[in-house]
Amino acid sequence: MTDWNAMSDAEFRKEVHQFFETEYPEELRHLPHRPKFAEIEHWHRKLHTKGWVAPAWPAEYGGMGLNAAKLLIFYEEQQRGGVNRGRDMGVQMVGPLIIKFGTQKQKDYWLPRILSCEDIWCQGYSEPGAGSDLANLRTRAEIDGDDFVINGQKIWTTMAHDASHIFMLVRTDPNAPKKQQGISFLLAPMDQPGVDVRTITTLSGETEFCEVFFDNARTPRENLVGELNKGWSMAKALLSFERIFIGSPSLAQNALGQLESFARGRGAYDDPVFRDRFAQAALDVEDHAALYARFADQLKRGETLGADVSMLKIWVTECFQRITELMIEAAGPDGGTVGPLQVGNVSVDVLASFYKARPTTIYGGSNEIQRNILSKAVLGLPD
Amino acid sequence: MTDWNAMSDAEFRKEVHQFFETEYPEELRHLPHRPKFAEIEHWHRKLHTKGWVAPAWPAEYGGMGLNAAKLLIFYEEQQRGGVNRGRDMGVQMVGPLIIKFGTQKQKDYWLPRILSCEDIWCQGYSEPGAGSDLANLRTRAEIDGDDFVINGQKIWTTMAHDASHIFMLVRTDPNAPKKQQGISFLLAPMDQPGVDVRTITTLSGETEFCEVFFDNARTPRENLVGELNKGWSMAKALLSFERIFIGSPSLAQNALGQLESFARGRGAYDDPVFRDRFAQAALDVEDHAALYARFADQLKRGETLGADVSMLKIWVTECFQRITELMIEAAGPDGGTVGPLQVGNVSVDVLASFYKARPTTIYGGSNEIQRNILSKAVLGLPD
Amino acid sequence: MLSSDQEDLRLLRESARTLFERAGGSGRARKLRDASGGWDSDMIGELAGAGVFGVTVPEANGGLGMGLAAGGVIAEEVGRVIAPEPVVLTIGLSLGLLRRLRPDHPKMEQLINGETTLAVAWQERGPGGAPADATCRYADGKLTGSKAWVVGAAGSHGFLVVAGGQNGPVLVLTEATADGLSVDKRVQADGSSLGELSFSGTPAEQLAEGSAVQDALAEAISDVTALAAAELVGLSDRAFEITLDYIKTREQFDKPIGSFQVIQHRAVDLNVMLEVAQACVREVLAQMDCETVPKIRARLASRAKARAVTAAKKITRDAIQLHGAVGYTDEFDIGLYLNRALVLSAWLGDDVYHRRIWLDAREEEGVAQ
Amino acid sequence: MLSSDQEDLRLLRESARTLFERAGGSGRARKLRDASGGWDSDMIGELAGAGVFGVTVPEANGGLGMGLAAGGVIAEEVGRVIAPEPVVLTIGLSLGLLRRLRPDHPKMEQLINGETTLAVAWQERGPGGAPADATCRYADGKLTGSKAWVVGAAGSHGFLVVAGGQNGPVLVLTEATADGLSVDKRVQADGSSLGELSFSGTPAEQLAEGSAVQDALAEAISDVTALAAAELVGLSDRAFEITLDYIKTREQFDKPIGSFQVIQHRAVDLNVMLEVAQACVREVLAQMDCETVPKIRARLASRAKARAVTAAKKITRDAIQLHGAVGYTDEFDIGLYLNRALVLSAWLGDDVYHRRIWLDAREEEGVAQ
Repeated sequence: MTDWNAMSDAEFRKEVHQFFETEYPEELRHLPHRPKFAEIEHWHRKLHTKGWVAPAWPAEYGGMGLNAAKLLIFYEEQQRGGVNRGRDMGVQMVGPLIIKFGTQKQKDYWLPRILSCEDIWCQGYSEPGAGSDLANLRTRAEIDGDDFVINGQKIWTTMAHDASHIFMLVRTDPNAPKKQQGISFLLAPMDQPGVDVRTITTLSGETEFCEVFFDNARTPRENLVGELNKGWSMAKALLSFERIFIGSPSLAQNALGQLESFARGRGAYDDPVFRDRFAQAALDVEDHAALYARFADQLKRGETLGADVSMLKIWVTECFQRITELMIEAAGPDGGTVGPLQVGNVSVDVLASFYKARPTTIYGGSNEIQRNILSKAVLGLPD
Repeated sequence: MTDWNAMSDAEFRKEVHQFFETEYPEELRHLPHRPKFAEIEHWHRKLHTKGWVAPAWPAEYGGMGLNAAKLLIFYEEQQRGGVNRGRDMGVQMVGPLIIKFGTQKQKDYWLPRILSCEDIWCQGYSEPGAGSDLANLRTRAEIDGDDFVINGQKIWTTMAHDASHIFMLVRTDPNAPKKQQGISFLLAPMDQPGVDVRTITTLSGETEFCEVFFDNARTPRENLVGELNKGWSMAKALLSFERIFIGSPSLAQNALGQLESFARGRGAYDDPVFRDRFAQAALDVEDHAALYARFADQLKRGETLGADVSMLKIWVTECFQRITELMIEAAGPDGGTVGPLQVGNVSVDVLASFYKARPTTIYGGSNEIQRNILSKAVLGLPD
Repeated sequence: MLSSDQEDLRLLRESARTLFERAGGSGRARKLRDASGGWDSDMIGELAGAGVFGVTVPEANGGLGMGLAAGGVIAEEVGRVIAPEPVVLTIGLSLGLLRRLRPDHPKMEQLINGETTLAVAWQERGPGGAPADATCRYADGKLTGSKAWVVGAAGSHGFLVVAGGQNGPVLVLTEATADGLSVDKRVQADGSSLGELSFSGTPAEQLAEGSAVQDALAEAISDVTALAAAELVGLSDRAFEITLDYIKTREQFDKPIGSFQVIQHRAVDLNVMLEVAQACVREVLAQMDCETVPKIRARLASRAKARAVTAAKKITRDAIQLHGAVGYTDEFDIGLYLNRALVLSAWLGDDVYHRRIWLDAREEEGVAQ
Repeated sequence: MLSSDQEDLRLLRESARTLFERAGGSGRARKLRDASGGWDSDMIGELAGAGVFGVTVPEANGGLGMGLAAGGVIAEEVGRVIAPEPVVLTIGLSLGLLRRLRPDHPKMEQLINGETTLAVAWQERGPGGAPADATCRYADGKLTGSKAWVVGAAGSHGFLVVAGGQNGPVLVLTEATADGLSVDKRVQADGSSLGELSFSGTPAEQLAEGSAVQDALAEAISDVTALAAAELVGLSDRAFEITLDYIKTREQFDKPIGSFQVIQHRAVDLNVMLEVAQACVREVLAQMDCETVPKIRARLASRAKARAVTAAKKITRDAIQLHGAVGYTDEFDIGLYLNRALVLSAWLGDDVYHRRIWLDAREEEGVAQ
């Protein structure tokens, strides 16, 4: 097995780049939507054969065992190449959870199935009354013999209609004194009569999000991960490494590139007023990348990231939105038109970018919540 | 005595305009600072002879008795002509207070002295611990024989160093259950050993604001205006008509005019990026004026203004700030230079305008407080 | 033309609002979008019955003669319920052209009565795109060439086309079913479509020619631009109401989110922006009714559109954020308002564009503060 | 030149901070402003003793040879205490020119040792104002003409003047006391002054001539621009700290104002702006140390200055608002930071200016995302 961490950063980047460059199917590059598994299955097989499905997992569980520095390079190259992350909830969320908190039996059973995509996972966190205030969740799981019986509703469950399993936070002790207590982590099969999935249509007409209804759905007791009623702190622990990725420059960088080609094609790029606004956006992205690099260096030095990493997400998502708003402006009379707009050799779907940018300031902890966190945890401002 | 209200608006405007145009001393037009009384005394005498010192007071007390429509015209012409408002705290604040809540004896004694400027008034509201939270004031007044004895400190007392009297809110019942209760309205002479005035130097080097210290200062009990411990609601009643003036377009309009001359002289006006920002500012001012006109119409129809009038102040002060920031930009390498900058025939003190705009979002109830008020009183948002 | 008085406008607003609400408010817009993306001919009849289309047409020509200020009232109400019918288009552009050039033409009455709708094809792709540079030609009773960005192309019975004729620009009329006419439709964010028209020897009737066409077009564009601004104001007004209701009721952390100061101040800022936009656009419409110089009317219209677009963009985008995740779904109405704002902002020039021409015009006129 | 390593920079930062704090922090700046508006020659000696002025000068020429990244560390610390001494001016511009053109000249050592200070007169009023268009002439050992916007003119012992010579541009040296030199001082917001220099046959020593002068000037301007950005970052950093402390302690409505969500979020936005600016400027300085192409170095410097000005303007202005009325008084230090930010923003081009030249340069180089 290759010890990737022993390679120089440059060598490793080259290797990753080359693989994505030559092996990734062209027709899947920079996919504008989240694919169903069937659409990317052939790519997944390739990745699986290569052993690259789970870059962050330890090698003993079939991962690449990358350290933070290498992991960042891996993701950077993935994003740069427009390589779809695939149906990676299992790899990103369930795997690390099981590796950290699961029993040996759980590891042996679930981890290989995640790598092979025999199971396709979705994440059941949010509920209609539990968005920013996630701890307010009400979906109940009660022990009944060897099973948990689940009742309630999840929402914003990405791609639940194409998943075989759900990992979810459920309330197992409704009488706990604080709402953060009494929450547990459960794995459950989707393919059963008590589970009903309905897609949600978004503004842009996409149907990636779902509602999932549980009506006496069942899952074996052995599908509890970690201790009963301790799910909240486990969920929070999972998020810590994730937080730098949600603040990564890539979405904004890609949008900026699109804006530039589009504006050049449209002539807006020659207009001084547009140029000033473009320069602002471009510098916002470039300077964000400098801050991102500072946090990435922290990770590379083996330090853990503090709450201040949230500032990356605030900045980059709002910047992303401004960039897509500039696209609309540059489109002039076509600014309300659905679908790709052709300019010269490039075709840019202005409206799709605009829509895509909208929820980024809402999901992953809304920017308002992030500001609350920074205000308390970083600036130490009082209640 | 002329019945001004019987005139047509246009006639009245012409009359007022003409008077200010021909009689107001040129050297006092658009004064960049607040004058001491001595500096404008000759103008005050003229105004007094004309009977125009107190446009809003009823004619029986020596005022012009203008209705709302005429009053707005009067002030508009005053501002347009760059006519200094003079030392008008007596006319604007003390007079209306005494007319509304004072005894006959108080009216007979104080009102003529206000008109003649025999007494020059300053306003003692704010304290170091009572700014946005004015009701938190701590200056005490205790009855001692025929006098009140005053101890405490006022701050931001405009031109206190050139005033003979102060009208102030003081705490007369420290044990009242709510802090808005137990506050009274007192008139007091400044020229006594227990009153100490110190000027405050501002960022721009001006010394218009003062601190006033009271150390067993005295004022006769008959200088209590209205009922004991009822000062808070009286003070609020006084503000209602004032609130449209603090949102008047004039400051921003004047600044915009200066910006335009300056930018034309400097060449910035030919730069498309500057032009876009200038157009934004100019439209912000023009569209604010449309909203101002809507509120003015309400007054003219004899309606009272609601809390929504606060939006004028929020908009226009922030707009004023942006305009002065554009001046700094247009000044380029001279943007940090103190004093007037010459361009062609005009001379614009860019930095003075910039400084002048700073506190407008703070005084008269900070814009944050105004937003709190709008949010509750107009939008009905919950606590 | 004199502006109607405040009381007339108030009554007009009331009746228009009642009419739209009875017809189903914004729910009707959603149904129509989901059905076909078109509009409702019964509704067009009802609107015509209420005198809506002829609101700015002089009484002598069969209208109400109430002026643009009244047209703005209608446009605001259209905006509030995001009605898909071509109300602003008809009042401002189709009738705006016809009443100036051919008040005698039978289509006038049909438009006012709601028996027909006509889209106006006046722009072309390529540099400029102004009528003087028209590459779309009219000769011997036939049209050849193409026109772009035709609003209402999908549902109209015919087109008013500005083309290059033998003696300068012409205004001609062609039927939607005419030979040699093809309409390429591009779907817009709100479900409506923009038409790209191609003519190859399409028969058309000449209605007017010469500089009068250009003048009338410029005037009609000023009108429709200011009315589109009013539609955006109405849209923003309702989008804000919806959002305000939402933040008063949606709870997180056991409190309505509208109790958080940050949310409150943001709502205040949207409210202030809305009030400024409303005051601006209403003032502009009233002034346009009293103003006869075309360039000044154009400048006023630009002022209105610049402000209305700025406000509508800000209000609808912030409204999505204030709704949180549900704002991003198609289930909540707020998204319909966002989408309609996108379309109306792009139509006839956005805020950046209109600020520029406003300042240029102001300078040319020597208007200074 | 290679950038110093992180540990060296950390130690440098620590010692510079200690030096400035021991000398009285921002209180010293206030005292000097109230006294005379000048600077403190003892402090200049102390700074020289710590090697500050020679930080970017190669060791072979008597400096520390630590590169611009180290210069930026010093500049940030200067900014934090708003020290009035011409540190950035000397490191970036005076020594930036001399070390490139005349490393052998005795003034090098005097500048490094703090025995002398030299202001640099390179700009002129009128269109362009670039050295190539200089109307200020040097011939037969004498200067004639005028120079504008000379920073540090009030306290310097002499001037490095870029003028037009007989064989292209020249760099000449003249003493502050030279005959035929008059200095018109314009007071700046922070109490410093900008000089307008007039020469009428003023004797001066030629140091260099030809295109080398222009090249060295361009390079020195890149350096000083980036260092001024670092000074603004240091200034913003401290202005933010002061403000954060204030909102934690100032009470209204029986609570610290920093407990209100609106204030909290505003503080967060300033903090984010600050961190972005700091990351940007530090990255730029390190990159400039590794970059040899002058145009790229100029583009990097513009990026730094654009960001630093944007951040400093926002942070110091919002800081005044967050302080409320006291922020507007001269008694609180925050006003000193506002005033210094005004001066540093205007010097060498503000954010709008640098964004423009940044984008032009990016395009010319063909740098795309």
